[in-house]
Amino acid sequence: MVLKRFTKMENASADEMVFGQTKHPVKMGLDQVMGGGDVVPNIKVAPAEGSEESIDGLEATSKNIAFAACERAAAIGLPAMQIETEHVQQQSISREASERCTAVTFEELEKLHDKFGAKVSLMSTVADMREEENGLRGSEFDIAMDESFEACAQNGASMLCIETIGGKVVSDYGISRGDVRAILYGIGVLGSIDMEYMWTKIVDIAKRNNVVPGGDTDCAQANTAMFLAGGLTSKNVSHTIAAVARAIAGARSLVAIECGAQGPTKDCGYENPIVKSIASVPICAEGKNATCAHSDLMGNLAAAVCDVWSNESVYNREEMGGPTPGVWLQSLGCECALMNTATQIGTNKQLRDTYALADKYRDPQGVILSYDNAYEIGKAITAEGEDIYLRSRAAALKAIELINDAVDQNRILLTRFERDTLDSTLKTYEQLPDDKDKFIKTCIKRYGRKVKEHDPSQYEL
Amino acid sequence: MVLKRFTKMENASADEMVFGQTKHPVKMGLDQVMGGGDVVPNIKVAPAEGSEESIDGLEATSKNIAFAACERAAAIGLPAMQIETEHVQQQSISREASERCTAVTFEELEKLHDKFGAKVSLMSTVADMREEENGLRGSEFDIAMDESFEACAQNGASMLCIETIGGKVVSDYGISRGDVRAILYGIGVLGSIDMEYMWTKIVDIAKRNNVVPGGDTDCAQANTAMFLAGGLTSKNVSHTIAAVARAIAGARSLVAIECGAQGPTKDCGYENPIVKSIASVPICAEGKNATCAHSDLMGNLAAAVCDVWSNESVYNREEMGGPTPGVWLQSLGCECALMNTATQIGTNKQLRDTYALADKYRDPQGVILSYDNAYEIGKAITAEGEDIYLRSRAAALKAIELINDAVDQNRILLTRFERDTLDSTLKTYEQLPDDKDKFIKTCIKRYGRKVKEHDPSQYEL
Amino acid sequence: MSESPLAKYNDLIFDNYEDIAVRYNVKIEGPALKPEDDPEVVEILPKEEGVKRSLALTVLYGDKDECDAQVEKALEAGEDPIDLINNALMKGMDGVSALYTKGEFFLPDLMLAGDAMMSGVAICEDKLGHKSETKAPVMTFAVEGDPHDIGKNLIVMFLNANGYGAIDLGRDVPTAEVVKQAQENKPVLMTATALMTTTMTEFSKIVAALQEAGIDTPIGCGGGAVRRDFVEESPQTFYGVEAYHVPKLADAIVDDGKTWEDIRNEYSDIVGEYVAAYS
Amino acid sequence: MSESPLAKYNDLIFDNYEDIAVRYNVKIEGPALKPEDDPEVVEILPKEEGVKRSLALTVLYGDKDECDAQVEKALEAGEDPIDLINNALMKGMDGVSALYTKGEFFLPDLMLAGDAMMSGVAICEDKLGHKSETKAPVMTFAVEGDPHDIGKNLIVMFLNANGYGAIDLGRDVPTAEVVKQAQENKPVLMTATALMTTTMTEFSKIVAALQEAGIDTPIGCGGGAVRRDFVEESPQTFYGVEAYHVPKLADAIVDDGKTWEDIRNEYSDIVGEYVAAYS
Ligand SMILES: [Zn+2]
Ligand SMILES: [Zn+2]
Ligand SMILES: [Zn+2]
Repeated sequence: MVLKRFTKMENASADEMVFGQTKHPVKMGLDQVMGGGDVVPNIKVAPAEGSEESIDGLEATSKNIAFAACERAAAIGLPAMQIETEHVQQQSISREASERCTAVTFEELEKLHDKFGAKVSLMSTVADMREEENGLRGSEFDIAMDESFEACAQNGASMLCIETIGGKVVSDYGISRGDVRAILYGIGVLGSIDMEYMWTKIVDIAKRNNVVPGGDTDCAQANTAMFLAGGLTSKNVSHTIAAVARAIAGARSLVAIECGAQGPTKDCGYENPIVKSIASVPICAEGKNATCAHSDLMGNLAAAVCDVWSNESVYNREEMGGPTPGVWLQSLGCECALMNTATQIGTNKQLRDTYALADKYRDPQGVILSYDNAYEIGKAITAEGEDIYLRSRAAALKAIELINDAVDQNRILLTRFERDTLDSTLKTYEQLPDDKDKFIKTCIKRYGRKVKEHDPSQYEL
Repeated sequence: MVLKRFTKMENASADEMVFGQTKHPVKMGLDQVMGGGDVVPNIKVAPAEGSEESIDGLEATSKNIAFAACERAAAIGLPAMQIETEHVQQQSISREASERCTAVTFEELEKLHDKFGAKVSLMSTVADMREEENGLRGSEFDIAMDESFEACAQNGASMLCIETIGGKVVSDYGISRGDVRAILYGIGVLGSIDMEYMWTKIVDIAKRNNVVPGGDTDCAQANTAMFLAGGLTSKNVSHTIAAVARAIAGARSLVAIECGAQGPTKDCGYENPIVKSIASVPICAEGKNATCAHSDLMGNLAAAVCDVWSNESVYNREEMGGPTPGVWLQSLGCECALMNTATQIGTNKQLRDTYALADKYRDPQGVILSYDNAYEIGKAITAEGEDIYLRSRAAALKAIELINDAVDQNRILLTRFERDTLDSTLKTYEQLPDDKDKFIKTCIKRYGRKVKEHDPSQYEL
Repeated sequence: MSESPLAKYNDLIFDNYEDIAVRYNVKIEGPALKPEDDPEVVEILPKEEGVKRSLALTVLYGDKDECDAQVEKALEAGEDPIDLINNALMKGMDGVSALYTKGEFFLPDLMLAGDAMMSGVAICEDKLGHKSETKAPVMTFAVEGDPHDIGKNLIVMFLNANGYGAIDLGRDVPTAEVVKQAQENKPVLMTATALMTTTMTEFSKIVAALQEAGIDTPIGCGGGAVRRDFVEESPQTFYGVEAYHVPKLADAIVDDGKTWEDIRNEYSDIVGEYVAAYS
Repeated sequence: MSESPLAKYNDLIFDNYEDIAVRYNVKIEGPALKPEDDPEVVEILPKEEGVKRSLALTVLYGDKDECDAQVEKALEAGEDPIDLINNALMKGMDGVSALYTKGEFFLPDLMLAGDAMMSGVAICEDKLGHKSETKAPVMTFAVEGDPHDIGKNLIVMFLNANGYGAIDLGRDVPTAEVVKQAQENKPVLMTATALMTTTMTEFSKIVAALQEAGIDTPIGCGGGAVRRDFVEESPQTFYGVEAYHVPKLADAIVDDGKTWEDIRNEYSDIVGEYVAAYS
């Protein structure tokens, strides 16, 4: 399959980017449109511990979660909502589990729609169970995932998503050692190649079943960097390297769209603003209302140009304020109401800018993900759009430039560790060859040895 | 003691009200100013189950909560934070428990301040353990509370607060039966009288110990109405009556300020915008980031003119994203960052208005608590400022008028139940005497019989 | 009234307020019906015009004064007090319960109807010279240290409305008192309510004290900060989700011999609705 | 580059950005020191100039190639491999651990130093003809169904750096394999990691299988979605909070004979810091 790579920006300027709006809105579910003006809350709750023991258990926990979420949506007057079912392995491995969990969740959404007229949809995310050492292509897991996608699509899923793991074994190695060549190879090259394989299949399944092919996230790689980078006081991964990894992830996650995915992309893809700057598809995002699942330094900034707003994940249990699906849906729904009100009364661009500036200089990651800078990274990517390696490197170099600009203008100070790692990253990337094949060849030699799970043949390399 | 009642507005117009800003900022704790420009997050976590068994247990849970909150504050770069210790009975009943829990919490805050320079303070809220049938004044519990306030003030509390329960036995009766006379008497008259008794004492203790007398909330009464009113789909208390009860609570909770309290008032006082409109003192509020504790219909609106932003309460346990003190502090801190950014870049009034409009017409309670309407209720209160009964009734009548205006202008539709109860409330209130003593006399006769716990002598009636 | 700072947005917001918030309560409201014309209530109330139908209607409308007056008059006219309780007062209350359950009636309707019914029953009992029969005694209390009792008061009202004899111990009730009253009253079910994390720990202490006294009555525990998982750490308990579930749970014990373990396993079935905490 | 829509706010925001966010990491950063000049490291490294100090420095700087070369050269020159391991390579690693603990070194420093040290040790062991002594074997794995192993890899590195023999079973490890390896290797401690709610349930299955096989080795359980309360529902376990705690927990077992119950009770004391989840 020959992809139509993005070589120009769908947005004419950064200012065209704002939450809730895209040039390519997507219809799905029951009366729902994503990226067509309003931001929609996306609630996601982990199956209860023990529920994975049987399909009955998985179905019951799915119903329980959906019921509690729908009940709250009606109680507080949410015009629209989306439930995301993010499969655990036990759901994706079994066609029956995929079918029944999807069906029972959609049934609750349908009731909410039929009784109250709420706009609803179901995002089904199949677990990427593949392991590189046991085969990314054609392995048992790979085939089971295809089946699971089919099962979801035929039982109520409005859209299909995944968090592909291609390149993770190499990028993990690079992230923990600050080896930025491994990061570029793992995310920009291997990740992009694997996405093309997976997304060609997913788009095909979605089309055949008349549901929306959604999107991906670089959860397995750039989020590993972000989570290990942690808070300001953490001493693990450099936050400047995490920022660079994220910029590369922008070039990578775009591949889903190039394969025909329409969005919304997945919430935990913090690179989504870059993808949206290029493709103007709806994106899902998470931030200050996903603290149940993780801590990041971009709680507001992540909302600036989102179209769907998510809590990432939470235990299914009781709070004083009720079951967690309702508790977190309400926080999300409120934030969406704020954004949608802003859109109606024309304060949306001010709100967008306030979101962005609240975090833009809290951390280097915020610098490059602020929508104005994400747009610049998007331009760097499209300028080299045909070459997955060159565009990934261009994204990285642009990110470094943007961080250095912010430092030069005295808007952010870096720690010595951040400063040193950024400088050495720049030096490394500047010295890389301009030829993809040459780069790949060196990397195979280097990481084939250092990373025992890495198998280039899984990427047809 | 003769109080200086408010008979005019400290704010010249509704537009002067905005989050973070007051005419009477309050300094407290270590380098902290409330209502002086920035909004500060206020985190509050319930002592773990079982910790109440011993003072050691209470001290350990206090330290645990404070530690986790301070660690997160540093990790995400919060410039300022407040911890609130809302006592359980076992803390307030024991001078030693009050001392040790306060001291250990403040110690953690002090460390955060000393190591990082964060601005910090500690709000200590003593539990109102009194029961009307066993004596509101001079009873054992009443005396223990005085001791607890002293102990807090002398061991690190930056400010003292309470949620007084005067009048609750009567208002509970009224709320569950839709008896609006009982609501007016319980909140407006009994609540105000009891507050004067308690707050005269608290202000005295605070002054002697050089800490800030904070404020109160009508948690015991108006929140009972709000919680029973519940969501849109609940079928218990009328939401229009809950709105009227809230307006009356504005006249009641003002009494703390009249006694010398300086704010911030307590988070769960949804009547705080009315108090702020009149007195321009800092207020604490809770909404979309307090879904852990309860569900309300004003998640954004509550933020519009707040100065301190709270999560109300949460179990102390682990989420995937870490311990709950950190998880919820982070959500709060993000919202404060959004507001403070808006203040800096001049988008604060737009943000305030967006907050307000997101909920103003979701429910009748939102209609009257939107800061513009809260201001109108404030004016109605100050016009009758000298008389606790007349000003409470004036607040109620203004609230009814405001809801009816919104209905007339087609901005909100009421259910039949809301419509009928609002009409009958108006009729009842219009027919009441204009004389406080006459009203009280009738009420004593009526509710002395119907509410067996009610003891007028506890209010010197 | 001065112009609101929000007025400038008026033209922008009202056409599409449903994109921000939908008042579903208004949206789904059916046509207005007189309560006695509701098809379910028609089946419940005495059909024949006369004193019993009239009395049932005073309960349906929560009119205690009128109810009292009609009961007095009927008794003077020689009506049987037991007949009045069972076939007039209770029928009115059954109608109220039906309307509450389907969302047509609200809490105040229920409370006022309960007040009227209980008052009417008391007058009849005066005449009888003894208490009327109830289905069974059920004991209710808010635990020690907890001054909140509105939830408990709702339970009492639902119990009385459904023919149970509610023995209300009040609020802030010491464990020893619970044991003593349980020994005296032999309830088929107790409900313990708490609002705070640190008062819900009373549940396990109460269970321990009851077990020592050899009392194994099921205890429904619920309230503000109470969680199912915490409640279920103690035997003999189950987690009560809504006040109006209590009579159905009592029925399950009295009519079907269900144990506390059965209730834990079959909660949703017993109360006849899907309950997230128990599914 | 086109002008950012945010540029118009530039004059307004930068003077007081500290009211919005404070970069505490920058704010509290001390003066830069060469790692070998850190007072604590000075005490650890061989003081005398020569092959051992030089080798320790290659580890401190994470320079594996240089480390390999120097080890080869030193062995050729007749240095004792055991002496090189204990008094050069491990000393360098001790310096790295000290700097990491005090926040001067970061994860990559640690990983690269670990790579260098382990490579140097391997060359020495080649010379020796057998494995060098470790403090004790510790087994590590990510549970069945869980493909995430970065946390487990950190643990392996901390263990090796602290003189333990890490037996790394990898990720997605079936329970039967855990039992088999435990029987063969007789570890003093195992660590099981999981990232998801539905894989952390493996912990109890592993415990059951180990108990059936009569193996009572303590198991530290941790990772993404793992909670202490859930872990502690199974005996033989404790909840591991940070990867760098593992060597200290192993020390507590090996040196002080602590049991899994002791570790639950004394976690904060053992790791030498206040840990919210365990206090
Ligand atoms: Zn993810
Ligand atoms: Zn995810
Ligand atoms: Zn409160």
